[in-house]
Amino acid sequence: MVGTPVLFIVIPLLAAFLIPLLGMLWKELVRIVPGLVLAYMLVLSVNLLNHVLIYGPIVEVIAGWRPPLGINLVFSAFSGFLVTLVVFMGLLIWVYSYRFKRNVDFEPAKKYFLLLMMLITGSVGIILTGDIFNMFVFIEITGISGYALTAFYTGRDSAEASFKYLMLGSIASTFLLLAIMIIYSQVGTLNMADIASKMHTIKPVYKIISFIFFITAIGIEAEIFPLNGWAPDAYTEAPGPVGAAFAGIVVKASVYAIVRYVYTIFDLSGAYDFLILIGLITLIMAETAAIRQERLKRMLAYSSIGQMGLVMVAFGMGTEEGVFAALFMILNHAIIKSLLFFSGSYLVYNSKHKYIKEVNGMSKYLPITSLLFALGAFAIVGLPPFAGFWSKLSMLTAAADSNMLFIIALVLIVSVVELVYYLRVVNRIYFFNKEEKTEPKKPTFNALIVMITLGALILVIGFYPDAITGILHKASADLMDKGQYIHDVLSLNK
Amino acid sequence: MKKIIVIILLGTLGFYTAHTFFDIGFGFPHFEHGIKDVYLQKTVSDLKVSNTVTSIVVNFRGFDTLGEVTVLFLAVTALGGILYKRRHEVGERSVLFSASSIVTSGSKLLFPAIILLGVYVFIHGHLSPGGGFQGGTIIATGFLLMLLTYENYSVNHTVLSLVESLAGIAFAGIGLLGFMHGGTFLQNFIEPGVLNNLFSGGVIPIIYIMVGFKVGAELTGVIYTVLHEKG
Amino acid sequence: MNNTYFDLLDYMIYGTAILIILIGLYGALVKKSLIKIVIGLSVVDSGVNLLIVAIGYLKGGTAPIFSPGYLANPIKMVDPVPQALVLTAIVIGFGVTAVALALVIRLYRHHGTLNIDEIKDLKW
Amino acid sequence: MNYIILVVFLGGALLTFFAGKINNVLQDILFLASILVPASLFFAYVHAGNIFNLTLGGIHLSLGINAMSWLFALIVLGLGSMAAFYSVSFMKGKERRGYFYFNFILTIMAMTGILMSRDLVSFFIFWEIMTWSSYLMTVYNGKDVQTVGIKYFVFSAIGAYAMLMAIVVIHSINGSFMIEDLVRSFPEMPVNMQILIPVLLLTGFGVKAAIMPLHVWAPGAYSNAPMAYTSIFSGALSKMGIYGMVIVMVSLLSYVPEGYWFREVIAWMGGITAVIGTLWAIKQDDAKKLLAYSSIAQLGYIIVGIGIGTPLAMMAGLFLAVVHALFKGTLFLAVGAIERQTGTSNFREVTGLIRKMPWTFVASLISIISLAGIPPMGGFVGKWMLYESLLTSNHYLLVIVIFFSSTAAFLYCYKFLFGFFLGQEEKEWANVKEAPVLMVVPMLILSFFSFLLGTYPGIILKPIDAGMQYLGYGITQNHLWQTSVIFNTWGNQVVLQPLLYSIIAIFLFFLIFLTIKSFKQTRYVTTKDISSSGEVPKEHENLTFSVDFMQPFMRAVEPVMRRQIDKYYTGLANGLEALFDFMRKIYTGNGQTYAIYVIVFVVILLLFKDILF
Repeated sequence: MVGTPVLFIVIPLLAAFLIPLLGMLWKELVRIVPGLVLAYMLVLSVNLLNHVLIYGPIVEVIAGWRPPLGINLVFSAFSGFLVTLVVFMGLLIWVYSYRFKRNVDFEPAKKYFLLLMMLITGSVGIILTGDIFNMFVFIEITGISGYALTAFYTGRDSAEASFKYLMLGSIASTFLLLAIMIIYSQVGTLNMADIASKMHTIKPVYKIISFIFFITAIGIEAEIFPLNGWAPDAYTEAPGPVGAAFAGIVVKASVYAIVRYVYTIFDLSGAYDFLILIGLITLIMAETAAIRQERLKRMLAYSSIGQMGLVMVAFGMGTEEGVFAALFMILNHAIIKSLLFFSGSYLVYNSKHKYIKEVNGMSKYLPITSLLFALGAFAIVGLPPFAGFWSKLSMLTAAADSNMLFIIALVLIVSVVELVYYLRVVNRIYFFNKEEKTEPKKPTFNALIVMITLGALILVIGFYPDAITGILHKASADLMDKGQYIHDVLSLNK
Repeated sequence: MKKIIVIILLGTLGFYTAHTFFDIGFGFPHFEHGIKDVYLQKTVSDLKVSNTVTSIVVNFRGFDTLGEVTVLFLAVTALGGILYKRRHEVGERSVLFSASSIVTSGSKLLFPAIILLGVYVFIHGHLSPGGGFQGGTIIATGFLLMLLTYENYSVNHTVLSLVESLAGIAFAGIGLLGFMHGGTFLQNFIEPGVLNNLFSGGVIPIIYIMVGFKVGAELTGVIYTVLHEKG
Repeated sequence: MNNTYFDLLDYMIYGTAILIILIGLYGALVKKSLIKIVIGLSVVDSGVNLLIVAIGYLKGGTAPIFSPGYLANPIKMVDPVPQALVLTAIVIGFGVTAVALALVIRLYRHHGTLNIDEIKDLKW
Repeated sequence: MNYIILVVFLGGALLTFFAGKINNVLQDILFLASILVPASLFFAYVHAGNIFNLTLGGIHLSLGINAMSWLFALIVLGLGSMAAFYSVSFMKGKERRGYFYFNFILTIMAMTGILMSRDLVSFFIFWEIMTWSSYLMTVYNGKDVQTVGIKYFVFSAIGAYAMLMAIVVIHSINGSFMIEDLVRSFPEMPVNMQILIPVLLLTGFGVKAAIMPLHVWAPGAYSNAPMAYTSIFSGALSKMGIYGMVIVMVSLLSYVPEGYWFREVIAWMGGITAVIGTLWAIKQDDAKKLLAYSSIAQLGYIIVGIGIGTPLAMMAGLFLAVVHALFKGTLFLAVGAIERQTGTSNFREVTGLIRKMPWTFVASLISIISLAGIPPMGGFVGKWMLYESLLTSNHYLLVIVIFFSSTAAFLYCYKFLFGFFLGQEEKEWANVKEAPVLMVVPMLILSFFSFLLGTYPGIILKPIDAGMQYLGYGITQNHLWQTSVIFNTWGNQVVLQPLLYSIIAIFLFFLIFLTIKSFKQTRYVTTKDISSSGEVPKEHENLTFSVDFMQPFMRAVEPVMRRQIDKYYTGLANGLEALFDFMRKIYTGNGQTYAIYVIVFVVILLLFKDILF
């Protein structure tokens, strides 16, 4: 062991407080330090994950009080996998935006990197924490960073997107607090494991109402259907890497929160079916909205929402195969959708409105970016031999094992819709003539490195899924074993 | 139309919420083995902090507070980022009419008292109601008063961010020191002393003082940033 | 449940808190002005905070402070946990409100209006 | 050995792609090598015995061949090699060579992979690789990508997803992805699964085989792809659908009582496909489109044979599959050659190429004869067997349908030959040269095999026989071909041979003697020469006989043609898009509305909480 989970939170916080001071010493430090912090977090998470996969979960106590009293962090195979993924994506996003922001003034650059780092830290906190109120705090950290990053460009529409996000986020925190208080008033504790072990004593009506408030609150962040009005706007108006961060990081953390509530804390059997229901509705509404989009990033945003719906469906199966498939999809979605956001934002770099038609004929000017976008598009619709295929296969296999033929058919039909709109864009890139007004912008070296890394990952996972499935199996087994989680947290003698 | 729909929706929501909370009941303990009893007991026996709320905020759930301080910090940063203008675009404060001499001299008198009150509140956070957040807010109101009274009163931005950063670093640093001494983050590693003494509670008052500084500096920063915004 | 007598005041606090939440939500959902929406949202926050504190209340309870010369009986003390949580919630609410107001300023700067119905460039 | 072949293919594809940056000749050589080396490795080293197992992502994958897939591999690799030689010359001086070569090799690899797959997952993987690589070839020209290309991919995806659904359903029942496990357990499955699984699988295969309601992608895709590729697209790739159908029809459906209905329905769909394909082919003025529709029709015959499923019918279907690969491959290559030399493939424009491109003509002629089912070419043998099997199994109505379609096919056969090669020479095409050797030789080789199979069908009937025995046919008989009247014990035609050769003689006489004579007697006139008839032709009246000469026939069948399935699909797609457009209006852009949605969501959940949780 080289560290403990609490360092995931403390080191970035220290760095965040330090950055304004460091910026006074040497301006370049405000860019470099977040990267170093993220790199450190990645090393830490990989090490811890290795440790956890062999020796079992790490439960970290804070302030020396054993779990029902103090706050604790749980780094298990499941949360550890997600943390590693989130931090890895965060590092890539940092590398991608390292030069991206060079043309911006010092002050905004400082704030951008600080907020980006805190966005990632907040997500990591959501995943690691073992306390429902602490999770609320981290959700708010993520939220505020998200609002600010969405409004980062001083253009006309970014503030609008950010305001919508903030409005919904604010309502979300209201419901989250209500839910937390209903739970607290019944069991007198805020620790997840403790609540889970006492859940059977709560009257069902309180359970259900607090669950409804929870799902509403976190559903806003996790972009489930009627609650996701902010998402397309925010994805569209945020800077490219931030869109990737929303798709690859924030949503993942929120889905983790939903899953933790459904699988571990609440023992509502209807919650699983409910996940399937809202997942399907989200999938259908988002994918059908995506096909008619005129703006590239907006299309990607809807596609991302749809993918998360699919993840929700997989989680809703409630079987270990389902969880495995969902985690696999989360992984693939993080990689592929980030690649699409990265390459997509270069394809329409100099455009004001980011219309899809502005990607016409870009393959001649940006061959590598175009190729990577096409690779991402092929991968996300699940064509073999790319990464997306394996997750789709495992998802469908899990669904078939749960006898959900109708859902399989629905998911596959929606996949055809998805295929159509991605192919249309790829065709435009390769086979149309360039619009007169558009000016291609060559990707910077950093951006290219990041995109190629992601593309390589797609191929690696596509050709050799075993590289990742071992971890995923352990992670899904870890999530399914609710008793073990409670035992690990509550029987801590530290 | 929209209003009616919203009223119906909110009515339903309110009905269910009210029903739930009325059902939960008011004014009596709802549960038997809650953490609050342990808190009330340990704050006296282990932490020697007479204000249980403080011991919860700073020690039992100190991690929340760290996050909370971060939220404030982020809000200030976000504010700066959202309202950012290039230097030459930043305008002077617009003042409709200047304050009368009664106000100016009055606030000059009041200002040290307000600051002192704030400091008192956060220094005694572990003994009496109050604490870092409350004290910090009081300090910020002092600055607000000065900023409102004097058109060209300015706060040194560097000092503000220095205070913010150092206080934050101190908070996290104390937490890390606890990690090194006691094995867990934010561990109370200093001998707690005697209950109801000013110097009691180990690191708790120290952390709360840091929080007080940080909150004061950040709220002042927020006020300062927004005041310098022309519509 | 304590059903031996019906004490209206018992329910007043919950009722008021929920009413404040609803009023705030109404403001946020119906009012056209961005400022009013932000005010609505912070009213909601206040309502929630009141509700949280009310949950921890104990009839005839004292503040959870062990001051000298003061009957410090832990059993008669109100629940300190919701109070601690409220502290956090207030601060977070403040942060969000500050950001929201900043965004309103930005929106006004670009659109020249505070009417939310006129600020919908991003749709569909 | 099995996987090495695939690795060689894949590595070759990548090397070829990147070699284009260095040297074009190197790229050509690498391209040929990466087709030919694995192909020869396949025939030299791959036997039914060696099986390669692999566990990937927790799924057991297995590669190996059997007698049936060997037969189809013969088609794929044989035709693929010929088309590869042709492509080298065809692609000279064209852009996107690396792209073409890459996808070409990848398609061949995918098809080989499909044939090697012993489990459904690797089958599906290779199937999808085949789909997207062929899609990339369909849009190679950059023409109609948003219509034709998308249509092809959407139909392929619908098929593939139907197949995927079947695969996961099978896995949920069997717990295994192996095809043999499926075959073994299929008779014991519940009845609804016995219906669902074949329907889904047949949908998947039916798309690639362009069976009737799923055929609408084919004309566009076949004619849009480069001709060098279309020859394997139509000749080999569509046979993958046939291969799958054979497995489903024989290995699964012949063991369950519902199989009877499946067979009848599939056979009739094949018959209708044949008729519709033929009628549409007649109407075309573009050779590519004509051949595309003709491919649909020919695949219809094959499907009829497989659908009927008696030993003879199955043999007829498989034989036709081989022969179709030969002649349709040749014809597409020929059109490619003509298009390359003249720049167009429209009958209205190109005429009288017989003396300019004689070898292309010879290859086309043999293939057309084979296509039309005239002795002594391979097509005849196949059709004869098909008729015979239909008659012996009492499908008289189907015989009429097939017969109608075959007869009508003469019209477009004639049109093809006459349109390009015969007729008046025009000045515009005076300088047209014969295609390069590398293009002509593959055509001639392929057409030679068409001819050879007419006389010695036993060459290919033996592998077919082996394949069918592998599937479970003819365990009591040594040689299935003995069930047909036209063969002797060696598998060669006997009964009709005297008749055949006299027909050949007459035919050759007409072909060579009369054609040459007619040339000598022709008075060369321009198309606008008034002496051609009593009236002065108007500008738009083309005097080439290949155009619109079957007007009366078309008028007769017009009611059938008017109901294009394509229109319904387009209408459905447009309707759906309009619906989606309407649905996304739910995102009004007003933040307050979104907030109201949140409250609505909560309230709905609260109201229905007893049902939901």
